[in-house]
Amino acid sequence: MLDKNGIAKRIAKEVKDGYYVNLGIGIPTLVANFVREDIEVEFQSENGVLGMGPFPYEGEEDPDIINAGKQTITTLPGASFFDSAMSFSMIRGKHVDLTILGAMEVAENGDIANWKIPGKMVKGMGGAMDLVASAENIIVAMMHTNRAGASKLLKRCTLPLTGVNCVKKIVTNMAVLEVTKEGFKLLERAPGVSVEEIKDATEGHLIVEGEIPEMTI
Amino acid sequence: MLDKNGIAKRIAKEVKDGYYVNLGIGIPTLVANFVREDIEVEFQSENGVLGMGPFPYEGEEDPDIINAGKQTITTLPGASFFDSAMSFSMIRGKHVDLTILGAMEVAENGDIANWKIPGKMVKGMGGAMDLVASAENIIVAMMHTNRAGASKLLKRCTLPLTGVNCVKKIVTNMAVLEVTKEGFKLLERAPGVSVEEIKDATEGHLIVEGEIPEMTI
Amino acid sequence: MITKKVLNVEEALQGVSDNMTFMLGGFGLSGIPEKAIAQLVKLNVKGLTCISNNAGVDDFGLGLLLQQKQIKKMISSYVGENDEFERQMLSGELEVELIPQGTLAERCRAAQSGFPAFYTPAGYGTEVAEGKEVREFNGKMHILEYAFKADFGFIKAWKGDTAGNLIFKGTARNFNPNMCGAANITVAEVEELVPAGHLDPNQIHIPGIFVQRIFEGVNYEKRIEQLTVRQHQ
Amino acid sequence: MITKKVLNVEEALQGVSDNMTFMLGGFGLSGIPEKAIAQLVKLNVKGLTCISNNAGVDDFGLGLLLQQKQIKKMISSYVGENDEFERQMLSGELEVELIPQGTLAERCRAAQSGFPAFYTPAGYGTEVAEGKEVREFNGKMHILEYAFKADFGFIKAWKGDTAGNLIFKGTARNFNPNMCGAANITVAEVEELVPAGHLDPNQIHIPGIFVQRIFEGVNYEKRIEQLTVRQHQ
Repeated sequence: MLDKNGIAKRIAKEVKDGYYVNLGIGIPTLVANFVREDIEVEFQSENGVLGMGPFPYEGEEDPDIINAGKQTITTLPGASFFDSAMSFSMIRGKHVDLTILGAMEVAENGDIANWKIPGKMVKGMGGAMDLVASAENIIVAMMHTNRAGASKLLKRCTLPLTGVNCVKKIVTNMAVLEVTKEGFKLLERAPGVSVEEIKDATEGHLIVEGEIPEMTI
Repeated sequence: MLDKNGIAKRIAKEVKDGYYVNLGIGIPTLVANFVREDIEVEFQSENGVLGMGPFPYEGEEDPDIINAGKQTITTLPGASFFDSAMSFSMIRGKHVDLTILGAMEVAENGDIANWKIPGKMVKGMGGAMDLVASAENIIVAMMHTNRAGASKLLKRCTLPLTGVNCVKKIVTNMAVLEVTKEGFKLLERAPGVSVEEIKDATEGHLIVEGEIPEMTI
Repeated sequence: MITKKVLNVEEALQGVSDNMTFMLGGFGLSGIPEKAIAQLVKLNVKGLTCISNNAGVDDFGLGLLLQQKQIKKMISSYVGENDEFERQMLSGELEVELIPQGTLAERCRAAQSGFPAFYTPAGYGTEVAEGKEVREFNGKMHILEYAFKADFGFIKAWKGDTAGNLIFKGTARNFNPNMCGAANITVAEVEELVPAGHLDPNQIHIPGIFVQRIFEGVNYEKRIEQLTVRQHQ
Repeated sequence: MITKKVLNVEEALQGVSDNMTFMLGGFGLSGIPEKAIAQLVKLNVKGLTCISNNAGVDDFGLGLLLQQKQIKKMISSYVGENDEFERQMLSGELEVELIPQGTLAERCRAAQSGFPAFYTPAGYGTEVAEGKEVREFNGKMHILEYAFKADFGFIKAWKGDTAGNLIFKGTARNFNPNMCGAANITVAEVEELVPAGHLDPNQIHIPGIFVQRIFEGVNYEKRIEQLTVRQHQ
């Protein structure tokens, strides 16, 4: 079973040389810490920066340089700033190669719900709906089940949707899964997790073909 | 009867303090020479400059600084450069206050034809269709009749249109006319030109109400 | 050169009245029109509709207007770092329309650029698409979204000149350029206002034609919402 | 940092072949991708569709491709400062699609930004609107225009860095920024190529994400089409 850092580490392996990547808040943010150092990757934040670097040293923070999580950041050589319309031109125009975001629920057809729980205070979708509607490659980082133990990989989402038929891959604390036309295809097991356990934790249709390797991180 | 400079001079009186103005090629270009010096006006050229100045001194021309007529120009303090999409945002978004352009024909309903003569080499509409479709205030600078003496102010245009119902005012060598729902309303006569002569030179419906003053330039 | 300079925030906000619709630049608390917001608090205009990506925090940004119950409706992509906002929203005092961030930006740009409407894939199949026209292009579903209409746009830039030309800094740029010229009257406040001719015409982000009034603000607070730092090793 | 630098124009144009569609920046002869055009002449690829505001003059710009009869179709807003163009057009050898200049710019920007189509008032009621969808918004008629699709975009910028970031100069900017990222592969040529980090991130006109290949050209001719000067008094 993986912890949050483990999920981020596994997702980092999906980040390829030359990728422009947009990271959502939560576990996705951690992915930046684990990307191989011998490849070139640039992080885009939808509030208007490409080429994000690490947090600033204390005292060097600039209120005019933040990420979409409103955190103070730095930029790396080759960075650029731009307006919101251009930022979403990058996203909608499929110039960003990979989007990694969290989810409350994912359905076996690739639908995702991650912005609203009816009856609770709704903060909004931010850029998530634009990201999931446009990105060619969307990886969801999430826990396989909720705190009550119920599956978050469903036949159909029960919460209001963020986007339809869009999720390509899911990395959970238990498994790596690909979203196919037939359902969730199990690709890898987390260390120490059995296929049976993954089956039990997956409400949506799970496809298990042949031997399922344990993931290496 | 006015010459081209006279037409430009008369149109210059329509340019008000604080106006952003787009000038077409031909007579409209001359208007810049006659705008009152005590008012502030900025000239936009659709290839991407606001705040155009006079031609450069010999030897100071810059191939990277031209107007939409491809002429070398200078810029004035407060000028800016921008891309073509933003340039037409200014035009389509009605931020440019006044467009002055030439025409082959204008119809009594405000239609204009100025880009194509069937059977002849067609160079294209350039930015004219965007300008006439969007501008709130369009003044046409033209000769009242063609070389054969036929009227260019028609019931309906015979040439392919550049835009429909868009011309607000026309200044010719013979008269100033407003385009109204009822037709061409005669506002002013050129020096030495009679109402009768204007009637004869106008094929479209001409509205003459009361005494028509001679224009002052 | 056409002059856009006004003397102060009071002059800049002349004509503002109850029940108007405003656009306000900023992302979180970065690049917000601090001075215009302070003046709106002072004027205490009510029944406002505010188009702004976020709604500030309790004691800064649009939160200040919320405290005085000046806002009738918020149009945003992400809100609620703000207790008073939450209280008013849950009690039904405050109307909230949540829209995707890219749609928000483009509805501003469409208004600026004279496009009445556009098709975007964002929100298709979600409640955002409810009641909206849906259309397929290239095998993908899109929804039709409309240009915003607003009375005033309040913009915060870094530098500006008396011709209204603007330069933004860092991510404080965000929605500000897209809102210029998108409302009937665009009011820009800048940290440094210079005479026309002092900015490089090549490096202007927003030409003055999109700005009606410009003034220099002093003592910007520029509050940081999420201070994140790393330690020297 | 992702590197976009290629060694030379030969490498930059790898993959170019017959019957492709290209976008080429420039207004008149200002801001045209001189080096890419010269290489296209050398490669002598045929059957090209070129999206470019103008078509050059007889012995410069796209006129050089016309001399070799490499162009099958031109999509432009204004053409014909060019005898060979006129000859080929009138003889029917060359297909020409004339479209309004603002529509040309926005069809590029739509492709860059992932918008499939947009409504514009330009051309309504004219032959440009023939066969196109017409729709009324706010009492005004608009026509539906579609995003361009192209194989290569050839861009000329002033300065660039190895990350592909671009800065343009004066009115040589024109269509160039709008065409970046609008074709499958965007090739930028610059007068000065600097290492990443040497350009101010705040002053970049086009971020490198929109550019796939960048190289430095030498000895730009930058011909003036209409030299107009005034005399010292």
